[in-house]
Amino acid sequence: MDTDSVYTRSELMVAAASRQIADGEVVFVGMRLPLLGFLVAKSLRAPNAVGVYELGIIRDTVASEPILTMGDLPNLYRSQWLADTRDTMSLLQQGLVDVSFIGGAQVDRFGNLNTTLTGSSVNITTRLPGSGGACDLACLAHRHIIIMAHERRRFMPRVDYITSPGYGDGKGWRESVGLIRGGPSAVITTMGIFAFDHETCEMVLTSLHPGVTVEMVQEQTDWPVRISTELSQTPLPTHQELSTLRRFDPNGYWTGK
Amino acid sequence: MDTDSVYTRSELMVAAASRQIADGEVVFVGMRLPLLGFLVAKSLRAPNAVGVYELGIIRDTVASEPILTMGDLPNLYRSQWLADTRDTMSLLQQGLVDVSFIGGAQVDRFGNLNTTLTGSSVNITTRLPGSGGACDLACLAHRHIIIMAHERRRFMPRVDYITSPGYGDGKGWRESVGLIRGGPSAVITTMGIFAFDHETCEMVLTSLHPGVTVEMVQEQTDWPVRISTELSQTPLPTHQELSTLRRFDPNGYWTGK
Amino acid sequence: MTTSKLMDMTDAISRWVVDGCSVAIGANLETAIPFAAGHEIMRQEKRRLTLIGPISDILFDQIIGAGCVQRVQAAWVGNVITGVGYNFRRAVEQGQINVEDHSNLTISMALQAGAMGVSFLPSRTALGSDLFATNPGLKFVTCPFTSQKHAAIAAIVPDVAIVHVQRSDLFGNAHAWGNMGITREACLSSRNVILTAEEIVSTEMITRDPNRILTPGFKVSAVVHAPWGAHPSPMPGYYNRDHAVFLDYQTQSRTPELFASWMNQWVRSISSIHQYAETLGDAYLSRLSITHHDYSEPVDYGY
Amino acid sequence: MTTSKLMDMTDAISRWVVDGCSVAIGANLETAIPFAAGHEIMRQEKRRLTLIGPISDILFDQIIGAGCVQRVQAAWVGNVITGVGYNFRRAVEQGQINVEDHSNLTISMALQAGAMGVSFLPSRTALGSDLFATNPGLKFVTCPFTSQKHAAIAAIVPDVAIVHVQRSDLFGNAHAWGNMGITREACLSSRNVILTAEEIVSTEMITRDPNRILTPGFKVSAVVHAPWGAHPSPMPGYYNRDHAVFLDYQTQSRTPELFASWMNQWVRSISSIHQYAETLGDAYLSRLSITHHDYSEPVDYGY
Repeated sequence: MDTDSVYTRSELMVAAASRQIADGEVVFVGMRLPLLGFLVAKSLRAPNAVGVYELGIIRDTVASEPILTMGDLPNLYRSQWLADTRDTMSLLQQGLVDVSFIGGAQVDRFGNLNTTLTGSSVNITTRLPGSGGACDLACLAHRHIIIMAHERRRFMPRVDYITSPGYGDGKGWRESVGLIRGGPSAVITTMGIFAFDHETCEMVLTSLHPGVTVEMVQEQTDWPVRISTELSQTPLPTHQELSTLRRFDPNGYWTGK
Repeated sequence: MDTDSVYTRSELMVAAASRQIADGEVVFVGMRLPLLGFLVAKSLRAPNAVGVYELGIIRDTVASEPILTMGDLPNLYRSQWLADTRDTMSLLQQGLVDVSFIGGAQVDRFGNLNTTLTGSSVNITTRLPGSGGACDLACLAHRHIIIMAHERRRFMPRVDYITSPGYGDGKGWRESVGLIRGGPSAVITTMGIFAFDHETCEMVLTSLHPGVTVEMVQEQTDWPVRISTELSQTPLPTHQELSTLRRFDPNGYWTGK
Repeated sequence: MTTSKLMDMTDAISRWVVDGCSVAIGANLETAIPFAAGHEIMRQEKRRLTLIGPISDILFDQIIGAGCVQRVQAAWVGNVITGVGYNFRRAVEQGQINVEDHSNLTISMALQAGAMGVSFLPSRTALGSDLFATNPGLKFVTCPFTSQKHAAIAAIVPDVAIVHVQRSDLFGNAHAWGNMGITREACLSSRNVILTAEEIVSTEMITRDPNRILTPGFKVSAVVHAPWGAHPSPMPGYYNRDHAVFLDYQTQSRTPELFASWMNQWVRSISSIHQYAETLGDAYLSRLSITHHDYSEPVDYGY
Repeated sequence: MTTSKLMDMTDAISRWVVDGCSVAIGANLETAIPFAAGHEIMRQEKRRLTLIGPISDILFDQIIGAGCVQRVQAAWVGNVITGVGYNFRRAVEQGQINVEDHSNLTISMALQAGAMGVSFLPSRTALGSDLFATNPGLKFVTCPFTSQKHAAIAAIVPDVAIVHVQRSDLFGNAHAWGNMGITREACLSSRNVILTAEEIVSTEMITRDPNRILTPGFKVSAVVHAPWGAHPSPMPGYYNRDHAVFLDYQTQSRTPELFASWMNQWVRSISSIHQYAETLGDAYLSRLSITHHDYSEPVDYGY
């Protein structure tokens, strides 16, 4: 594969995220990096993917101009449906969304995500923005992909608050709380990519980004990291992926560092 | 009051119905005679009344041309909102509709209405069209007005099937089944007008149409009719009411007989 | 772009309306009733269908009269101008069809529940009524916050919704306007959607006004070009109601024999909506046309 | 016809937003955020408000920073471009405001329940999450048909919804287009609605397209003419997002002192949206204007 010698970590993550989208899938597109990941996927290998945005937008084409966020007018222009948030959420709840992407401030080894608060709900240390649609995406999409900065204070044994449910405390938990489908299928971090063990529902390191070692990952993860027997290296972003991505983020606002 | 010497019974009923609407009220307008009653009221004495139609139409003006039914295009033209049935039903359920009008095949002394079937639900004698929105209007409007042909087989002690709840079996029944407001406030028949006793929730004859006697009403009513101590005669339709009504029903389709 | 979903009515009905399936049709209550699609269902002699609708137009009565129906989940079946639906009445009284009685609000909520992907929705309607006696999809639920009793309405997920729209592209991106009835929830709840359309237009014309789009194109399984496809019901933007047809139908459906004769003339002897319109003739149809036009003000979706 | 509801922003906010009331605002998530109305709330130093919204724009952060807020019922409070909302964070961490955490789906359902006049709605979201710990408006309910566990979301009925629209007549009949967020349910559930509008137009222009009308005019209490009233958020049909304002706000809100300075300059020193637009200047604003126009195809509502 052709690659550019120079790329940023964010660009690598966006490229990796874009590869999680199969052609023809309905994708619930979140803010920031996932927005770019969808645009890259749609442009390069999933031309029939449909993007659903919680603002009440459905698109089967990419935005006509670079956008910083999903509410920028080029993302409304010639869309396939401008509707209510509840229309998009209904598609999600009904099970018509294949995959979604969410980020977080804290994640644990079962893929539970916290974007609400650190400390506890009665003694808050740091208040974060909250769920937005993330809780809904984690509960209701057929699968969701987590995109995170990989730091020890974020990768903790148990999150302080479950904003977006992963596999709770392990196998069978989702069913037991009433969730009827879904769960995280991958975690794309600044250091590597994780999948989830089908038996234990634990995060398993499957891929390391270039220059990253297992020891470095363990150093930044506050539980004993499980390593896949088929650990590989994350493919570099291709030249085509980088040029596409840079077309959508021309000033490197999201991926410039 | 000026009156035309010649008018039909239906015209009298429509005129009577139109007088039940106060200015500024939100009216859920049903099919047939109520449609005309609303148009007459709106034209003559309730210019600020708003009409809500279950098709998903809200109008604060009268239809631009005569219509046979609420779905005819002049009733959509320049309306105040074209929306979903559930939007109109939501206004109703929320308590924003002051008054509605419904008809029926059978009514009993507590104002329960049947438009579904005669016989019983397991042994049907005659199948009728069903509720449409009538059940909703009877449950959820602040008050509703019943318009009926007055015949003994229709005015029975107990209806075979409650399509549209009145006062059930008397005072307190609506609350006991979970209804949070409403109930019939009047019954306009081909013979007279009834109100409901606040204590017993029974139908009380308050007005006789010209040429009708109490005996004639009792003859066509299959329970002992209660008579108001202030029994009056239904005012004749005024010239203005008749000419307005005939403008909306120029061929007398609804009111010609 | 996906591949075209345009097909003729015969193919669309043949493929997506199978014996025993449930069909939401006539969801606009009085306007835009998909008569052409319904008549094709009758021609293809579908059997054991479940019909789902709110106040349903005489199309329900016709499909029932043709013997296609086993079950009705609806708020009202009859003739919106004259009242009684004679085929419906006969079929129920003779025990040929089962009816689950809804109100306009409960049928709307049943489809809305399906559209939202929940198994029920609560409502304050129907309490105290006998709809609970004839509709197993109605029960009670207590609000966990107020302890108030609500009606619980079970979700309905039709196998197919059939909707007549003003204009669609080849992929099921369509503009619909006028009163919407329960059409949006019918489209969103159903497993498949057949759109019949007055006009087939470019995707560009549709996506220049995405707020007017009926439902996401990816929900649509078939697009059929069917000008006059809602006749005799009114089609906003295209034609007025043909009142005479509704008035005449009262007589034409009064007995099974009269209805058979009507069906022979207007369904069996006709092969398509195009032949139907030819049979009526331009002179006849032109009397139904919009003569007092009134156009919306454009809006700008630019950037 | 009813009497005109047109008034200036000062009167509208003074009359309909009273201390201690609950306000749904910014219901479109990222577009058409009623900044002009929010800044007037700050100028009038309203106190003890409850703010209700989905993903909320920096307007929530600003109103919180001005000390107007006691409680937030929302899915997300921050800066949609840069993330953190510093005033929000400080106010929560210092115990000045209470937050009832919602997701976009639960806040939509809470307002939808209010709009529908039921005391709760069921959903399959949030199960297993800790939203139940910080939101007393979330409980559980069992479906009487399937016995499945659902989240029960309590109805929210705001005292007032404030919505910025493209065009309104004098009576609150308004056209809105673009992504709708949770605006429709906010309007229908709220006891009063304040519309701020880019343009005041004739009733005739509005009623020539009744499908585009936001909410029944009789629900609207006040209409305010507020061109540029959603700046710096994008307004479909009128102007693009002013990204620089969102980027700069990250710094301008980082400390209470910096925020006080920002508020002095952009809220306290300004008397109205008209002065605000003058201050920004035509040359500045013209860079945000729509340059690539794209107009909808008209539709016919005639007969």
